[in-house]
Amino acid sequence: MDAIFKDPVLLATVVGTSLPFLSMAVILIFTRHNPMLSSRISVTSIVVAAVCALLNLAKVAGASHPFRFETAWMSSGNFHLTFGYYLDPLSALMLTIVAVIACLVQIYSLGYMSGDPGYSRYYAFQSLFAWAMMNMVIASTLLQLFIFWELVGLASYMLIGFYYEKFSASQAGKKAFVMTRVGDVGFFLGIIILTLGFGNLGIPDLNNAPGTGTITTGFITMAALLVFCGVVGKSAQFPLITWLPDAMEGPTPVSALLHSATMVAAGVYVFSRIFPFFAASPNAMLIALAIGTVTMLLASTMAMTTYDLKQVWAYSTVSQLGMMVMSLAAGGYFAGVFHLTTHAGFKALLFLCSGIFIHEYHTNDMRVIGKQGGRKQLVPMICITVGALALSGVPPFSGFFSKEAILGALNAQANPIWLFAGLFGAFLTAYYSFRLIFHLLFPKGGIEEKHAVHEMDSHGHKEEHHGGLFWAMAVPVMILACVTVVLGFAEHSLQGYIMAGGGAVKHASTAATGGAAHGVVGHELLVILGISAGLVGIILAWFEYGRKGASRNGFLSYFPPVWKLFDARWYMDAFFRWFLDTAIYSGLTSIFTRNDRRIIDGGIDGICFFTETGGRLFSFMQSGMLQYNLLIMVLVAGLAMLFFIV
Amino acid sequence: MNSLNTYLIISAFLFSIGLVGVLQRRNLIGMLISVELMLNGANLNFMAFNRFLTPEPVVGQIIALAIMGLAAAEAAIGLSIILALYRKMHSINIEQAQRLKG
Amino acid sequence: MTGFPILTAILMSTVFGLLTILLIPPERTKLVKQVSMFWATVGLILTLWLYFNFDHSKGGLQFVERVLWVKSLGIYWFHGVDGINMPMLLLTAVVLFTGVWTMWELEYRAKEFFALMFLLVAGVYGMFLSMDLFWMFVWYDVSLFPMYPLISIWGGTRKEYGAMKLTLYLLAGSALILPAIIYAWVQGGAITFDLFELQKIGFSLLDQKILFVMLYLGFGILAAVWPFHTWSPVGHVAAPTAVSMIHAGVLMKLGAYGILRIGMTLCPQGLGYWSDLMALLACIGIVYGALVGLAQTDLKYVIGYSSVSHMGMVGLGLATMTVSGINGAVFQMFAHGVMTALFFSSVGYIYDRTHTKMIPELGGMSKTMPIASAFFIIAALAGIGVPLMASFWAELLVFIAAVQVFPVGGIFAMVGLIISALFMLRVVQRTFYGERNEKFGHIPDVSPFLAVPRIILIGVILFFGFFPKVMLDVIQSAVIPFVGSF
Amino acid sequence: MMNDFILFLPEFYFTIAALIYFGLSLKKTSEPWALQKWALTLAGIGLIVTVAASRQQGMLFFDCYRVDLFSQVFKVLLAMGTFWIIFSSSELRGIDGRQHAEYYFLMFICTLAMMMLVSSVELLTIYVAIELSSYSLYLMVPMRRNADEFSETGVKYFMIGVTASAMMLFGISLLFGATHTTYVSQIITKLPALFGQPVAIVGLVLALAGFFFKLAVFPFHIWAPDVYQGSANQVTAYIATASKMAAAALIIRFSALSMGASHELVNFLIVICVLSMTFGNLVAIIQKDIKRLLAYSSIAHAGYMLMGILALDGRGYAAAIYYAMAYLVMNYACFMVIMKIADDGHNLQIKELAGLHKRSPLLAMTLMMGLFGLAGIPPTAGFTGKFLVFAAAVEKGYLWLAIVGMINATISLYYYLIVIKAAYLLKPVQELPAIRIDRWTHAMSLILVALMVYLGVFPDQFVNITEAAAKSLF
Amino acid sequence: MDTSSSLTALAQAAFWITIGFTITGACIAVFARNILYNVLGLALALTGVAGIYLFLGSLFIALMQLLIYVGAICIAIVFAIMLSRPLHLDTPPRPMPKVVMAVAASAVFFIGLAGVALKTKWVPAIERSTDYSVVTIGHMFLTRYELVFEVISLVLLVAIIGAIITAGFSRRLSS
Repeated sequence: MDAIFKDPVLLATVVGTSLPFLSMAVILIFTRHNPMLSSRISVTSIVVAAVCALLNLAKVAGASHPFRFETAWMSSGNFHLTFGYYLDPLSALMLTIVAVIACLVQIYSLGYMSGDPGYSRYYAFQSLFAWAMMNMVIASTLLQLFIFWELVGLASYMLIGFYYEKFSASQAGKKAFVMTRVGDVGFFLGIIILTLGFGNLGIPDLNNAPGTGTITTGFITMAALLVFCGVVGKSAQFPLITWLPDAMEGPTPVSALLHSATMVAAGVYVFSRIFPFFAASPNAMLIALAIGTVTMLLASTMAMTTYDLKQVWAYSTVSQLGMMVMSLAAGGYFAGVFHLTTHAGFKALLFLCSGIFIHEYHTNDMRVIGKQGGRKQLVPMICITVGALALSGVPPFSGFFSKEAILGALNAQANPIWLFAGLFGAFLTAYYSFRLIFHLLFPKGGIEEKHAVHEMDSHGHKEEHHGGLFWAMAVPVMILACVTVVLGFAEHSLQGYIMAGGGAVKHASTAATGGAAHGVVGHELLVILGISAGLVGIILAWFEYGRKGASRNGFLSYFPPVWKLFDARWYMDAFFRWFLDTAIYSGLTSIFTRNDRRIIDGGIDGICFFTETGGRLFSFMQSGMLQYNLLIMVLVAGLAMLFFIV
Repeated sequence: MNSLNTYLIISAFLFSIGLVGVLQRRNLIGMLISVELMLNGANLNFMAFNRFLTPEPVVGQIIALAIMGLAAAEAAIGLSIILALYRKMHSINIEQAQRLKG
Repeated sequence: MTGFPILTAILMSTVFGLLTILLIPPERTKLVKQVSMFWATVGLILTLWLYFNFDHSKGGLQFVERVLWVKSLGIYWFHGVDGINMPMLLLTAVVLFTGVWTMWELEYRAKEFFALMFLLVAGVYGMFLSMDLFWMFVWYDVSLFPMYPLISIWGGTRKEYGAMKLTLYLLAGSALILPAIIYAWVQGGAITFDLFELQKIGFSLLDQKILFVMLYLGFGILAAVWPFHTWSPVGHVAAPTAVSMIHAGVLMKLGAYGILRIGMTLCPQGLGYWSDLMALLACIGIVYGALVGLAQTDLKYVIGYSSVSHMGMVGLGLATMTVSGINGAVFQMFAHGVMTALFFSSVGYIYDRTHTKMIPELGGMSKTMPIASAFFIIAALAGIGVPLMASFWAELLVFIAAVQVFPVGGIFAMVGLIISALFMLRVVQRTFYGERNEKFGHIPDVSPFLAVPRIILIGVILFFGFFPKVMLDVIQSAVIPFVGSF
Repeated sequence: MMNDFILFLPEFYFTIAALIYFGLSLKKTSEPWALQKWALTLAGIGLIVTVAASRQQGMLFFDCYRVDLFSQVFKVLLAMGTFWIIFSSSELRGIDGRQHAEYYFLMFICTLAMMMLVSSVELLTIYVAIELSSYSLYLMVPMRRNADEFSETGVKYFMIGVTASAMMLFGISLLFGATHTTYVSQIITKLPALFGQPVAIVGLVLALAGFFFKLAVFPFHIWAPDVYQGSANQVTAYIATASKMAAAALIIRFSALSMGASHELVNFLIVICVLSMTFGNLVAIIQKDIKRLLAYSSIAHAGYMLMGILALDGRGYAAAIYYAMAYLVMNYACFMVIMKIADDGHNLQIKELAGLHKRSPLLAMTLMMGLFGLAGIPPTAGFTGKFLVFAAAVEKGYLWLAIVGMINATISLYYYLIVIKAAYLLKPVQELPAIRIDRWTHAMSLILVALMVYLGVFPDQFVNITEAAAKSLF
Repeated sequence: MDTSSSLTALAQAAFWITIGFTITGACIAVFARNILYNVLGLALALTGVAGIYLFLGSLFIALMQLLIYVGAICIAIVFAIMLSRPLHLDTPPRPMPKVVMAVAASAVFFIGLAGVALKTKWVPAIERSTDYSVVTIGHMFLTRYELVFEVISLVLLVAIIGAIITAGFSRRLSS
């Protein structure tokens, strides 16, 4: 106990990561009926957590080696588990991202969620999420990480299904939980295999393991792929993509925080966390690269057909996550982490802006919002455009830098197909982002004034009611916009920070990029290609949606089957549904249920029935006819005698 | 001829024929008669063993006497029970007495 | 042997409870409940005291009481606690305490109800405490037969059928156990029923095989081993709340405990021979229970099948014969006990108020009774195996052992995790989410008084979820030497 | 001489009691109430006398008659059974009030006969005693009045009885022929050497047939259901409890003749043991009349008792004696409740028990404990009895027999539960008044319950007694 | 020699005739349709058995057989017949399956008993007294079989009382 107070880093960590849990407990148990107090408690705790995280970020920068605190948690036979904190640059950075964005989102929610009947509950779950996520980030062992990873999933489930009266919301929550669970089981199995084969789940120990030669590459590949299953589930990689778009049923701040900026990035985070371990297995890296690429392209195509504001960002999140996975799998460790950081910023920004629109117009449809005069909301409109530019990789916004870094990493791969895929993805990203922006700016058929007036009235009406609340939403948005603008320029200092301590990481990174150090194309050309991919996308979007007299249909509408394919998410949902319905529900479940009732249970009942029938049958022996009974008696005695004689 | 086995076979025959009677006579008194035959079979056994095997030839006789006494008592009881049944059922046909079953 | 016989005192707390309840006139239901509560509390306090005074660094059998009971047969009044039955005792005490509290609103024939309940729990305590085969069987049966009146008088759906089926089925299991116990006694020279003396004598391989399979099948019925599980859903559906709690929470553990304590202690090689079968049945049970649970429309059926699935986990853990596996199995017994008690207790509340437990008829209960729903949802989450709830650790350990010993089976069983998540969440969604159900709009939520027992259960789940060491150290102190003796 | 008198005291006492009632039967008037009270007093003193004589040992009547622990234990059981039955005879409405004196007379005579039966160690004495007890029962069964549908009972019982006794007599004659003696002690020494020849085993089996008839072992059980159903409740109870004791004793005594030397005998016993259990339990399932149900259950219980006996060693006999003891208590508990509920002497149907728990919680509990005891549920005496019996069988290597026995116990539980369900669960068609029970019945119920539990939980001293008793057989 | 052998032959003839009587009587007792013939058959068989007892060396028992069985029991049965059922009523024919089964079961029994008799090696006692006298019987009855003797008296008492009450001759008014 004393150790906590002696060590400021530990103290800050413990305080920062535990407060949200306390706040959740307090809210759930005591202040459920006092929403104001609940939100204050939660926000206070997360602010403290954010401050602590920033302090730690600074401390870690100054430290020569990572901080590591451990205490025994449980042991069973020769399996020992510790509970601990492992603060290295990566986790400190991630902790900061989580804490800060969670903090901003919670402040934002003060406005967004005001008046909701589940206000207290909302903040309780937010706190739960913050606690779990922060603990996951700084977990010192893979198992501890997994534990909080699951809790994060739980929080996600709760928050997606926040509007539980809505069937689609509860359905989406369930879907999210079960689909990530599919990946998690793989992760879990990976951890178990690591426990059995390696015996130590400490993250630094794992990362140093490949160098020592205690474990074979085959084992690493197997374990790494299993762990990667978890990544696939949590980061919505192919084939477990579809839960994430559905997860947008939750309140928008939740989408901003969990389903774009932080939680879904946890998968990527885990990948980068044990990156050296992964990197020791080229096969695993190749598979991860392929999956990342497929995910990115699939999600981008899906984003091109939807009109739902949040859906677009959701698909974009998936595709960006795919991009990060690509980057990491290609050996671009820093690029991946950097994109994670910038993405957290601008994606949260995009969602929060969308949230303001949604809050204002009570719809998710970009066409309706545009028609009703969405562009008149200056703050969100400007900020969303900033975010979209960053997403499209237009300089000087943060996205540009990180995307360039990723393209650089892809460029280092021997096979140029990855680079072209990356570029194509960048092009699609820009296209669908600006498709959305232009929908908002230049709605089809112009703004319907009548509605607008009405909306203005109601808007004004609202202003009177909670003017402060509007600013509770606007300020975080503006902060994030600023961050988006600025963050890109911090690339080099961040790189220095992240790569400082990680000898293993550096080693692994070079090993993974391996043979083609010089790249397929030159550096300058790459920059131009990157920018132009984005710009081409924006221009195409302008031609189709922005310019006067544009058709506003998109080129895809000329290919209805393709449109349909994209709109139906490549029939992945249909496939899952079909699988669940035929294989599970009407297949195994109904067969087993029938088996249970008819054969197993029926067998038992049958035995009872036979027993009773046996009783009836035997009772005929006891006929009322005396002499038949006597006959049996005599016969048995006689036969017994014969038996003894013979 | 005058060997133990002859007597034993005769007693076995008496016993078995008594059994036949018990098993197929419908008249209760007929059954009682058959039972008496069975008892006589057993009695004959005792007497035969008594004559051919045992060290004290008195014992078998005493047993036979006792059995006779018991048989008389048994007949009395049996007949009275049959009579009682006849008063209630107006029949001494055992095949009509099968209300209790199952 | 010196000092206060605390174990007998725990056992006697229920017997005295039974006797004092019998002396109360039946009209005074309030007094009956107070007395029941008193004795349940006494039991709980004694058990807690025991738990905290149990020296887990020393391990072994502690607080031993051993008196010769029947000389000519070698029956002993032999009680002791070690790491295996200590958690079970705690579980029993907690579930009894909360069970009595949960049934506070019972008015119909309350005296008989609580008397029978105490009789049942006396059997459970006895089985857990006793180390003498004869007494173990006696207590085992004592704990089974009160189920019949308890279910058939106070039960719900198809109560007479369910009660009859459950009682006969479970006692059919003891048809194998009793001969097995006697056989062990005979093979041990017909001089002692003392478990540990018999263990020392040691049996031939053939005897071990015979004995183990008999004990396994006999106790396995109570542990709801597939395919002998069908009594479990039927019986649980029929039983009243507290009985379901005790039955699913504690009684089912008796089966697994019997396999562990008698079967595995006496015939480790027998287990070695049959472990493949045991693991196979357990794995099938895990997946099968979850899959069948998917199709159920009755809340209690759902829980019943989830119990089948979870008890499969116990079986799988035991079959591995490793420290982790058995640790996990024992921990799972405890965790599942508390969790199921919570399940039934919250379903019981809903059923008491709405008079239905059919999922399609409910729906939107979260709006009507948020707290009651929260209890259920927490239990469901524990059932899914969400971390930081007690059952997570148990499953973790079981899977670690299972993947090591039975790789295919272990992975197969892990698939069950997905299905169990699917089916639990499906139930939660259908029952508690969705539009507010106006039919039950007027029903009040759980009162604070009635919420306490449920909160205690949740507290236990979370406490051991956060601090598994507290439990595992105790369990381990017995399991490590136990596994070493194989 | 005085010593001999003390040895014979219980028998002598019951002779006197019987003669007193013979005298009373000659009276012109009859007061059932007074008769019952006096009979109860006599039986109570008889019980005390028997218990007082229970530690006696010695030989009487030129070694025809042996007083030892084995016989005295059974005599105590018999006296206790008689006392209990007479205790319950206050509701003796099944028999015409004019015949009560004869009823008690016959009951005392029958008890006396059975006491002599368990002590006799000479074949002729055994035969005469068994006939005396049978005749008394033959006569008690048709005493039931106003029951035309049961009129055939007496004649069926009689006919089956005499046939079985003829068989037994034939068997005894064969034993006599084979061993040249009628003394059991001499037969024991001679018989084991004779098992190479069929006469020994056939003689033994045929002789056992008569006792199997008394114990209602399959296939000699056929009288039991009809007689249980057709007799007055008290008579049924007497047949079901006391008379079973004597039969069990006799079977033990005769099985002991083989000295465990005959494998064939064991096989025979196993077969009829399994058949008895299975048949009794299966057919009991479908019964509606409680007494008939208990008849089938008694067939099954005879099978369990045989399981102890077929071990053919001291422990097996001890187990069987213990089982008999437990069976007496449990069965009487059930019958007492039945007699109390059907206080007008009619035959109780299972459904008539509906609402019993309300009408009389104590009787309901006694019935439940009794039935659970019969089903072999711990901690009742029935369980310990079954346990000992199975232990004896398994010790001889018949593990499968114990499993069969347990499966049968499970089946039996089904129909016992049906009765319990009726008592505790079913709602009566119309509200019936509460059953008034006097404090004696009250006390008796509690004593019975306590006894059942005590026998089950503290079997030590009883096991010691039975083992000592079994030892005195050889 | 001759006389003795002729005496032996005579005795043998008498023996077989007695047995023939016995068997005939037994068959009549069992198979005749008329109940009165049955009684007569029984009497014949019992007399035959008495004759066999003579061959077995016991005049006393033979006399007793005639006295008790033929004299008492048969008469009692005749009385019972008189009391119960009019004799002139026709009885329905016997169902054949029942007779066959009865005969079969009895045959099994007979084979068993005969088998026992024939297969067993009967060993006479080494020392056999030849005392068949009535005096010894009486002596034995009062010494060794004293208990039997007394119990038989009880049996007869029971039989008398029982027969009276069972046959419905109630001796007193209802109270």
